Amino acid sequence: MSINLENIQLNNAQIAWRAAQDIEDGAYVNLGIGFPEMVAQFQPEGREAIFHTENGVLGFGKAAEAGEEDWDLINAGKKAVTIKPGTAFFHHADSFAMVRGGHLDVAILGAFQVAQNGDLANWSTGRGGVPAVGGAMDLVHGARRVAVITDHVTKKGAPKLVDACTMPLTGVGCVTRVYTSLCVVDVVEGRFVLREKLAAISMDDLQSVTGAVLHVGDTVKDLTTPSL
Amino acid sequence: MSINLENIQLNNAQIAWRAAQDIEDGAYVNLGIGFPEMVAQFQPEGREAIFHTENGVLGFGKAAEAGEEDWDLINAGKKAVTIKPGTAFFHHADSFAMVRGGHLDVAILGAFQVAQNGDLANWSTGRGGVPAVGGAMDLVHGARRVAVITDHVTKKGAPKLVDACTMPLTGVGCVTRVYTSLCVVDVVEGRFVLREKLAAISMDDLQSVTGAVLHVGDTVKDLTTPSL
Amino acid sequence: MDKRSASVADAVADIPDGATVMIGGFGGSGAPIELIHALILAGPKGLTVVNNNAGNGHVGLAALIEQGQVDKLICSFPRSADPKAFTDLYQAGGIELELVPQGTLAERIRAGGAGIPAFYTPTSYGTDLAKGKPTAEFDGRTYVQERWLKADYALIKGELGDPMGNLTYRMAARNFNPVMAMAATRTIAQVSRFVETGGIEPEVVITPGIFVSTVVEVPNPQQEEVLIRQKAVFP
Amino acid sequence: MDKRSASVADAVADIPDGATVMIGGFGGSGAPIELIHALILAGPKGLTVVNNNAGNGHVGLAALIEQGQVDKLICSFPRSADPKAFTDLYQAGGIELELVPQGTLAERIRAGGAGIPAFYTPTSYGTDLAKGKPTAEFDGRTYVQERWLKADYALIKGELGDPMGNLTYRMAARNFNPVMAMAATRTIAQVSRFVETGGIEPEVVITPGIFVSTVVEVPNPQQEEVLIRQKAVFP
Repeated sequence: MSINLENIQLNNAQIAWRAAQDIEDGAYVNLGIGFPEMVAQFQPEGREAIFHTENGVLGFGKAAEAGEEDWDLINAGKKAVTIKPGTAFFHHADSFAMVRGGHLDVAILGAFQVAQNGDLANWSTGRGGVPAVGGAMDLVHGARRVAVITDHVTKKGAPKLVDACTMPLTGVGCVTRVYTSLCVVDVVEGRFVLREKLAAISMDDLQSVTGAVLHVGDTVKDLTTPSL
Repeated sequence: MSINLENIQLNNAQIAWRAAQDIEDGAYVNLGIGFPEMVAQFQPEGREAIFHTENGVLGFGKAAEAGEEDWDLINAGKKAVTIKPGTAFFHHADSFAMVRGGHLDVAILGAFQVAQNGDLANWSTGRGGVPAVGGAMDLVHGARRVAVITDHVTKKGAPKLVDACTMPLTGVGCVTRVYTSLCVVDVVEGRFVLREKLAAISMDDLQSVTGAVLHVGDTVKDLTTPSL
Repeated sequence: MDKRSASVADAVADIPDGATVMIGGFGGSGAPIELIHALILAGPKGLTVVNNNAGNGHVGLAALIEQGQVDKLICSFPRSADPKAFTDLYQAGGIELELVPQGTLAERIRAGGAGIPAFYTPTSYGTDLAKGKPTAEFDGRTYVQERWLKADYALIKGELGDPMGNLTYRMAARNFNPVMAMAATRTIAQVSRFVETGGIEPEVVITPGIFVSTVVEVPNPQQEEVLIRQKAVFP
Repeated sequence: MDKRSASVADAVADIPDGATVMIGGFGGSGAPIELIHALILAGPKGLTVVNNNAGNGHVGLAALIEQGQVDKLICSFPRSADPKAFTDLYQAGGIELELVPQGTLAERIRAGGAGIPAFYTPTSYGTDLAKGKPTAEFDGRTYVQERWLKADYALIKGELGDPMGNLTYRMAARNFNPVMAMAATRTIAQVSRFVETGGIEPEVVITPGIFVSTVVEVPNPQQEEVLIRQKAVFP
């Protein structure tokens, strides 16, 4: 790799911010545990998203303050949350009926790898240890839009956008959009189509850190975010 | 038929009374619409049965008094009922989860025909008109005991306990006990086993109005009921 | 977020010819009479209707059928005190009937809402209603495969409704309403009373708002059973 | 009818070696800690446990595993802050793991309770977790066939319980508890407060008593999450 991404790439907060800009007013949204939870912090002013969590809460509020936690009121990441007017509780089968039944507008997940046909690998490194899947395999078939937020390459510099996943799959052909630390890419008919990229990186350099062909859409916008 | 059943056979109230005697304390019970609903009137003193109705009520009380009906609180026969302490409401899918999931102890249904292997025909005469099935096909696979209450023969004198049903089936091999106007019969391994009969009818006469062989169990008790 | 609609007429205005419409209720209990009557006035034709019954008298679903708006009915029990509207049309070959056991109907609707394309049930095995359906054996017993049921619209009746679409139901009027809300692309709920967001305790919500598109307030709703006893005719 | 039991010890006393036991909760939320601890003291071995997780720290399910009472775990997410009890045993080959996607786990349990022996789901299609499972195509999309999941016992945690076994739950502590109540031959519920029959409004009942065998009152129940932060160890 000839370029130093460190100096130009977005940080996690900026990736999350960018993903949050696409969540429309009134959307029902599930954020995967860990990094994707950060998206909730960047909900644009004047838009209301209703957040769903697998363990049976719809329309929950902010994270609970330290010392104020009620451990009967947690999200799928086992973090204490709060209720707000309009919150509803329901059991696990009803919760995944919402997911599997296609009632969510957006799910935002992390990824180890995303393939150009929309295959996602995000649950198992395939390297042994104790496997754990949680709700990831359900979520990828649940929402109308399944978005991924991720660094563009691994810590070792390997591309996370690939021709075909080499790690164990979470779902087949499920991802519709990827927000990386360098660009925004849609999955369209088995191809990655570039929608936005940082101005600081050239097309050639971006392609060089991507494991599959990046097709160029009608226009490629500059990917811009605030400093976060 | 050499005998006149009119003079000896039980009336509907007496058949219902007899069926009610077998409902154990604490049993969850579904009574089919029409004649079987009468069983609830004869619940033995000191025993509590919890009645289920397909449209989403468990533990309902007596029929509503005329003029006091609330038509949002009905049973599967569309008759107004009442609540009592401990009543629960739930939706139709949960209601049939109770049925199909084997959570009921007893279902009591009417019949056109019952075959010696436990096949039941009670939903369609097969003669055209508008077909209607309701919850009968679910109930016959739902309860641990599926009992039938019925006149022993049709109005025209044809046996209702038969070798094999000739009318459209409601369920296969589902009936466990039949209470008729003349006797009580269990279905055991593809055979009718007689448990009780009216003292006023001989074995031969009973067999002559029955369309399948009545096997005699260890003992055949007298079928006795109060005057009702 | 505000899913409230000003009138039942507005709420049903975009239901097109040929739509599949689930209608909640069991007999008159939980039947959204005002929404059905608004649908009659709106006038779409060629509807497929999913309901447990086939209507009664000359109001509600019976009236919708009587107006010739329904091409096909999917139900478990098309019998009632006065099912004349349906029976006459059915016997004249003017309406298609898909008869489904009641528990299978409820489960097919729930499956539609829950993203389960097919399931196996013991119900109807060995009967005429299982003809042509795949069967499979599990643990030595044979079961019938049934498909999910979905709709373009659901018309349902709740008790309380808030702007987010959270709903409660009154007593046994709950019946098919919550599962139909899950299975339709657009669910339109009439409620007896609007409450503000937060006016329904989170533990008491029966239908979370995610399943509801539109809520319209109909205070003191009519009861089909009462209308029928009054020999009411609509329109 | 009175399903109340005097103590958690009495409530779990007849659970035998080799039983399949569903345990409610999602992490510490809704986990019936006192019932699990009573089960540890009762001592049955060779259990198959169904839970979303594999326990955390040295209390509750983690302690049950640590005591060597669990031969097999059916769960979706055997990871936690401190999953040492399970991880050590698993890596030593001392416990069997059946990993199930969370929504499939919930649906399999509900299917067990609802008498649905098998169903199709899009979840896990094309992944390692679908290996060996039948698939079928519906409307041009391929789905995986999953089987129901039942248990001999369910240990669950409610908020209010009445003598008939009607239950409510507290906030997100509901999670797997109501579906597990449906899927077990015997369901044992600890509740934070007994109320008299009729003390729960019929519309507010979440688990109707038909799904519950035994109710035991545990006022001020312990919270697994709090115990773990206190580094509690049981027994």
